[in-house]
Amino acid sequence: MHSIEEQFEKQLDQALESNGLTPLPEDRAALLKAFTTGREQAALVFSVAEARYEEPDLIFSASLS
Amino acid sequence: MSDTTTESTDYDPELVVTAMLAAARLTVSDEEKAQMIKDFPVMRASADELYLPELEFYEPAPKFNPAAYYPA
Amino acid sequence: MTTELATPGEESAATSTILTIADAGEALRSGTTTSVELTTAMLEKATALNPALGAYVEITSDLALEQAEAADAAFSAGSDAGPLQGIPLAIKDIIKVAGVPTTANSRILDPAWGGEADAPVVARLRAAGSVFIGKSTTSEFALGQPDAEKGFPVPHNPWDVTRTPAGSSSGTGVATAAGLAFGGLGTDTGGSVRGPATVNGHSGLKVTFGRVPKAGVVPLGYSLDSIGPMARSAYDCALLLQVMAGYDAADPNAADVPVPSYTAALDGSVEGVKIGLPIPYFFDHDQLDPEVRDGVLSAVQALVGLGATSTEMELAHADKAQHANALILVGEAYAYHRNNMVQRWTTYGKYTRPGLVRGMFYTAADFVQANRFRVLWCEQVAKALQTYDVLITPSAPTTAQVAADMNPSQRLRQPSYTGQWNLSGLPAICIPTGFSSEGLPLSMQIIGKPFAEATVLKIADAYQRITDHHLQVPPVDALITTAA
Amino acid sequence: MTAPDVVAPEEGALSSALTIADAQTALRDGTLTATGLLREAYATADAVDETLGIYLSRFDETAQAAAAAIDAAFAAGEDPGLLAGIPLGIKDIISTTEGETTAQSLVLDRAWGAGVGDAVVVSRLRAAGAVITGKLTTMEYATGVPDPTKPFPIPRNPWNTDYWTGGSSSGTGNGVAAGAILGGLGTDTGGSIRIPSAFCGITGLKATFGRVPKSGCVPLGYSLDNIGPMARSARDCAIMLNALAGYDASDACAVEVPTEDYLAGLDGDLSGLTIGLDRLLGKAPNRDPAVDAALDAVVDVLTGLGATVVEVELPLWQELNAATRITSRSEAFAYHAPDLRSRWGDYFSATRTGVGAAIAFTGADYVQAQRVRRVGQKAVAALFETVDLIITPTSSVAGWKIDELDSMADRFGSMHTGYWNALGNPALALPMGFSGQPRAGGLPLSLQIIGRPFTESLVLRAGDAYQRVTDWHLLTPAAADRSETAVVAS
Repeated sequence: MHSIEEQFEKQLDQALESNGLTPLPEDRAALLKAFTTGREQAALVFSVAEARYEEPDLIFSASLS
Repeated sequence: MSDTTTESTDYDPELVVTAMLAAARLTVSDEEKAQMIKDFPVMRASADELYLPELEFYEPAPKFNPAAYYPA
Repeated sequence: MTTELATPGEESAATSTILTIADAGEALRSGTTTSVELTTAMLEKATALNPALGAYVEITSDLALEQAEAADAAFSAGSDAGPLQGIPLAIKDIIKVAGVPTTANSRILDPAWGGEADAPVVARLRAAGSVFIGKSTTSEFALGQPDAEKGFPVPHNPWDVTRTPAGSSSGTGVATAAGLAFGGLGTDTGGSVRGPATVNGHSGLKVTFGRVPKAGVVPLGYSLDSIGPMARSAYDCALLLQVMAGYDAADPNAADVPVPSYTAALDGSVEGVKIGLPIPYFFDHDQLDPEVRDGVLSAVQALVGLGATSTEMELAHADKAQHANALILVGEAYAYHRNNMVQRWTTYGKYTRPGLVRGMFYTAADFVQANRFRVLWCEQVAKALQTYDVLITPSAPTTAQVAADMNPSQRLRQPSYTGQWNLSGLPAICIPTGFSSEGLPLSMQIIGKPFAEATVLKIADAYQRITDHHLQVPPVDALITTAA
Repeated sequence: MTAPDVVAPEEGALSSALTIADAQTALRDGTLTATGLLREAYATADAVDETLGIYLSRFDETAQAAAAAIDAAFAAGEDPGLLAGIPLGIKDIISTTEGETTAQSLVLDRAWGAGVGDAVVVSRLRAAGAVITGKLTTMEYATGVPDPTKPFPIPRNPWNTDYWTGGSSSGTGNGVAAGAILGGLGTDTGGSIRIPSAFCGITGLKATFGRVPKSGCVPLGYSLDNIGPMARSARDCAIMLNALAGYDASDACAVEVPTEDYLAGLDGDLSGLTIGLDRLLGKAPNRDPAVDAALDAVVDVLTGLGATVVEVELPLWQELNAATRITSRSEAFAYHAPDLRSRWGDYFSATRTGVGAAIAFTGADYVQAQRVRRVGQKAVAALFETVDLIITPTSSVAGWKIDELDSMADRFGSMHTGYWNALGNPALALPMGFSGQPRAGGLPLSLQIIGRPFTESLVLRAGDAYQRVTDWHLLTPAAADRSETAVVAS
């Protein structure tokens, strides 16, 4: 079973590829750290029970001024 | 164009879809995954084509209103 | 489950020839029929035809008869709440009706969802004295095709039961076309009011974003959803919209814009109306059925004959606008469904899952970028609508497809003419323009400026005063399976 | 590191700061001329810019011409505006007609700024008589940290030049602290006005989202960005806000809420106000104990001014901070995607890896972050039913050493500012003491005051009231000592 870090590395590599990004080797550590933190932040916002039936805060208006 | 054409891509859709499903913690059937692998390049292309140069200084349409929920 | 009911054929002649809300209103006030009589006939027909047509998740007979009796009592007491009093309607089963469970055609939705009270739009219909025949079938959570294995009635096109009734407001469309209600509510996020109107041969209006409050409605696309009237005629849609429209604080997206008198605007005249026909993509796509295109062009000629002018023009990036709408839709939908998709994947229908999961495959930046593109599209259409009063396009590239041939991946690769107007939040009505050589309904779409529902309805009504495609009724009696 | 004795410094040597309010008076009673004031400002810059990294470009000629015109107007008995003759700097992601706008990046097309000319906020400052002295350092595209491999200055903290100014309005922070300018514009998407104000010991205001038009500014987070004033004092920020605030159709996010005279409310009286304090203990990976000592002193001062201070706990602290990060990274990636793909290496390391990390987020994650923002908005609005203002430390640490910045340690967790970008409330950062001794390597500490949307007057009143009875905002680092050549009045 891959460790969590290895899984994140694989996900990072695929995400970089499908988004057309080619980072420098020196950026890898920082990117992986930020990517992992990002995944945790995404899980965190989905843990908010009160958001279950809440609307997003960005409102679209059809009559653009 | 039928739903089985696979687009040429500079990435491997199978690896990308597998990684994304794992990241999203989703377990899907084999044929569902197979269809996702065929569909991903079409989705990726339809997203990429929205990055039009003339949009460089466009703001997104939906707006944030900080004063909502405060008595006027 | 069918109960011993008199076969609908024996219903009184009066009720079977009343087709529209306007006609029913007259009949109710002239005493030639009562709401109870209309309602009973429709309840029987709906029950008898549900196995074949699958219009309703639940037929609310007791509630309907109670409302019908109240309406008749009000009439006899001389109190008239307006054109919808006593009118049987279908309510899409993602909209909350007090005392009636909402399923969203899914085994996922928490039965406690929606609380106790009516959704504001339903409360308005109730206060106007209308009758609720039942909760009509919908695509699961308003997305994708039905999965029979989930045990809900499967909606079928009453013109050809092997054909799709489209979605996601399938049940309301089927009920309206087959006469199992005089019309009702649908929701439209990428074409879900207009699709069923197109293939079932009736009128369906997607309103301006914010025109009708969408509190109490299970969301699909937060910045795209709209609740719209579905009925045989544009005039009937105007009668419904008059009650539905208007600000409600419960919906943060509701627009505080005054509501005009829609029926007053339906003067039958299109004198001087300027129509724009965006040719690229909408009229020249290789997957566009020529019969559909010709149906639209002849309808436009009819309007020109009434004094309108039509000009060919173009809207750049129309295909991208459709893709941007789909991208925003699934991003917003997946946020709502993400926890359930992770924990209860197979509880969703097999055709719902592939559509919903796409929200996970696009990146957040793609979602933001689609909303930047959205401004470019809105600016372009707004500019065009300074020159033209309305745009007219085909409602869809083809007539009703054979249901068995359809799959979610097709939608990614086919042209579509409805999402562009959710992306820009504009009012758009689809009305019948005739029938194809295979006897399937043809349709056209009229798009107007924000909050210009009156203009869109006026042009549709003017066309329907000189044609009767919207009054054709599919031959459904043969589909009734007498009680086992 | 023992907790310092938190006491106002002895009079004299340290508190020689010149505020905008002081200069306004001096320019009108003849003790100062605009030309003299500008000469003094540029003299200070000449002396310290090399070490501090304040400017990216200077507009000496146009500034001197503007100052001369102001002096002529005064001489003719006119009053050319509430900021007449005041030397102000502009963060270099906001466009001006003079010079180039670089966003401190090799990537930004220099033609963009030329095409825009003056951003709305810049033309408003000019109309109020301000003298625009030049473009101030920022983080690249207002995000990340300095990158020594790129041809741009490293902004250093004037109180201790081993330390970073904080960002991203870095040059505005150390420029005001060192006295090279009397005030300036910063931008704030996750704290970029309030953090450099905190680390450099000055006052900075992130107003309500939509209060100050942000057209003519390179975007970072579309639904988070704010342009705002940075100066010595809350009063000075109020003077600048009077010129900056107000709707403009060129900014789709600007709101049509009437503005007010933000000076009128600064009466020093906080009686009857209830202020909720959240010490944010345990929220940061590390905490400087001097912060808690300073907060205790703040409570005493505010109580002395008539306010009632109660302890509160801000709702959804981690979740709203996550929502801000997801939102700003995703919105920035949409803007930068084409350039990140084609010229990744041209970006600063921290900018590209920070913005590039947005690929971790799906569209649904972004939408969910907006749903959490609304839940937070409702919860904080409910909290504001019980209090009139909220105060917290601006940061749990007094800053970082420049050479500690390379690793992507989670600095965001130590800075308590991004929460308020998710919600859009107005938030003022002002000095509340020191960690260590001023001018002996010690670093400023900062208090954050937050109000309900569009209550900038109340927030500024509290800040000004505090600053009437304390001197922290008037302390100046050695860099600010007037060089001998400066002539006060000519």
